[in-house]
Amino acid sequence: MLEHGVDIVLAGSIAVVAWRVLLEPQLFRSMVLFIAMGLMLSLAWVRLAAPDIALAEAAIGAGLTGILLIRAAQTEAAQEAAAAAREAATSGWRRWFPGAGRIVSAAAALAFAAVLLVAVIDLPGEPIGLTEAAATEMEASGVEHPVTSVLLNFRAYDTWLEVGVLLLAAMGVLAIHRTYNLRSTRSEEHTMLVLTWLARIILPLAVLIAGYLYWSGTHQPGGAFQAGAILAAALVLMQLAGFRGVSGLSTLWLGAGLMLSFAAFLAVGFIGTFEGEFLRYRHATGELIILALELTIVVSTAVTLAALFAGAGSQSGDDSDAVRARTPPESL
Amino acid sequence: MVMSVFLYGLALFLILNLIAGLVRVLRGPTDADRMLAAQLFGTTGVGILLVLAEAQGLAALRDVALVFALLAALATVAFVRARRGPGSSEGEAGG
Amino acid sequence: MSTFELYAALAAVLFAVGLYGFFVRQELVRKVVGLNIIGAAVFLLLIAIAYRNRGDFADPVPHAMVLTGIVVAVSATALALALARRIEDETGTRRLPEDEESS
Amino acid sequence: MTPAEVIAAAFAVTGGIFYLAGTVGILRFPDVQSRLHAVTKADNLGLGFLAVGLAVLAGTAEVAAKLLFIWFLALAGSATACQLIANASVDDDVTEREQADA
Repeated sequence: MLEHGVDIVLAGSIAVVAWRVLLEPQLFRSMVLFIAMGLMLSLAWVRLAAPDIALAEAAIGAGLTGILLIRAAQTEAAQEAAAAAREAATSGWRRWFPGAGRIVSAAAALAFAAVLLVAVIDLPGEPIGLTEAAATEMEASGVEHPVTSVLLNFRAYDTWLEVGVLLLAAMGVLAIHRTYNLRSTRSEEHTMLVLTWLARIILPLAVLIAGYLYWSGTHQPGGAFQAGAILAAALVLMQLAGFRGVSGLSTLWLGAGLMLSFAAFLAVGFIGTFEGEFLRYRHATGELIILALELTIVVSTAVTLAALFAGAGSQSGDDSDAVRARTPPESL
Repeated sequence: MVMSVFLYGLALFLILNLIAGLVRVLRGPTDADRMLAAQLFGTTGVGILLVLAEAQGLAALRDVALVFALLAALATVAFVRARRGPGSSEGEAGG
Repeated sequence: MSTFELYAALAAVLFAVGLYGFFVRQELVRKVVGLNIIGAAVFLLLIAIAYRNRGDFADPVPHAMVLTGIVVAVSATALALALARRIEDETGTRRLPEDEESS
Repeated sequence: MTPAEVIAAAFAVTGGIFYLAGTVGILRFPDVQSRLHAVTKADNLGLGFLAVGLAVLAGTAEVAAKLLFIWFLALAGSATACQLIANASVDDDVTEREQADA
């Protein structure tokens, strides 16, 4: 009974918060609400018996996405009022049909939602998922946790391409910055003692917890991506605390970190072709291969996400200099 | 049985606390207030996860709480570091 | 209303909200947030279906897909924000040129 | 209910009360500096009591150690975050005064 109450309150508040996130006139407020929504979503994953997803949401949704958005919101705070005013003003065809764009957009959005609902209602009565298949095949995968066996064995293809997407995103950010490494990105000049303290505590603990999640991923929720995301968050914290972090890496090491996992999947895949199929390893050495691949995923995810953050968060030079000049020295 | 009802009740109570905290995000008045509310969500979220771990019998949820507790401060750190110097909240005191 | 139906309905609502925001808001950062909400809706639907199809454990295939999706979503978000920042630096606006002309 | 469960429930309820106090604090206190107390004191104590209660309920040393570790992490994070927010809000105040003088 109360169990259901938890679900209803959670679902209702997520919907309301999402609405406010999008319609909030002030960007910063909207971003904090978005972070709150991420937290509520991870509670929803918990209620839907998906601890793996909750872990990923905790590390990525609450950690990295929040940081990215907070940065984006703040650097633009000054232009906020002007932008809001311009958004309200209408011209062109919008002057003749006030609100027409909104009505069309709302209609389209509702139509999509309706189609989605119809599809859900139309689902066959009997569950037709792959739970059974995964359960019977898991023995052969080399690991005892179903999600890991899907991720790194049955559908390793998907995971390989995902790692490829990460690599592409990192290349994109580097291209946008017209650079081969992140050494030109802004590093925090004056250090804050508390922050140094926090970084010194969190870095070793993050390594410990990431190692734990990596290792336990073979038999319980956890795994390489979550571990990598936690390490990435720790690297970002280092950067924020004034250490060099990932932007201290040379082009060679950055590139190696970014490409490691993609290359490892490729290599394992080709070795697999000698046994008949690309990326197929359903035999005794499965666990070893999976652990090795996961280790490369940890490294590549950590480096890539931290690099994406450093790249996306950096400001155009003269602007940040002005900010620094105005910031008073810390009194601790 | 009694314990299960108690735990779900506690989880619901904590979720309502979290929702009440959202009011502070909307009201502000300064960005620091909003960030403070976000910090509150972190602590409350960890509590909810721990209670649900017990209620649903899912030990893995404690790991989720662990990760949340580890990374809860990061958004705040980013906030303090990215501020456009002092006075970033001017013009919205009525929030 | 079962747990599955509740969260599937929430997914539909989130999808509509995200899509509407994506259409209506002109600032690029807002569009990125709208896309993130649409993504969350899709993830929610997949996980709800996995929950419906559970046996001894929830269907691991949607779980793996969503896990992949979350990581892809964050990297896409970072790339999009970097692009938005670059557009702002080059043109001095946080919208797309065509939106800028019409408003 | 077994005696252990009663003790656990008592701790958990105490934790819940502290959480409630924290929420009331953040909603009702007049400015940032006083609202900081709601987060740093009330909520962290709430989490502490909750953790002790749940540790009693779980009854194993492993779980208890993990819960205490989580509490320690939350304390470290929230103490740092609140100090940073406090600094930021002091900066805001200084600017306001400067603007008033000018």
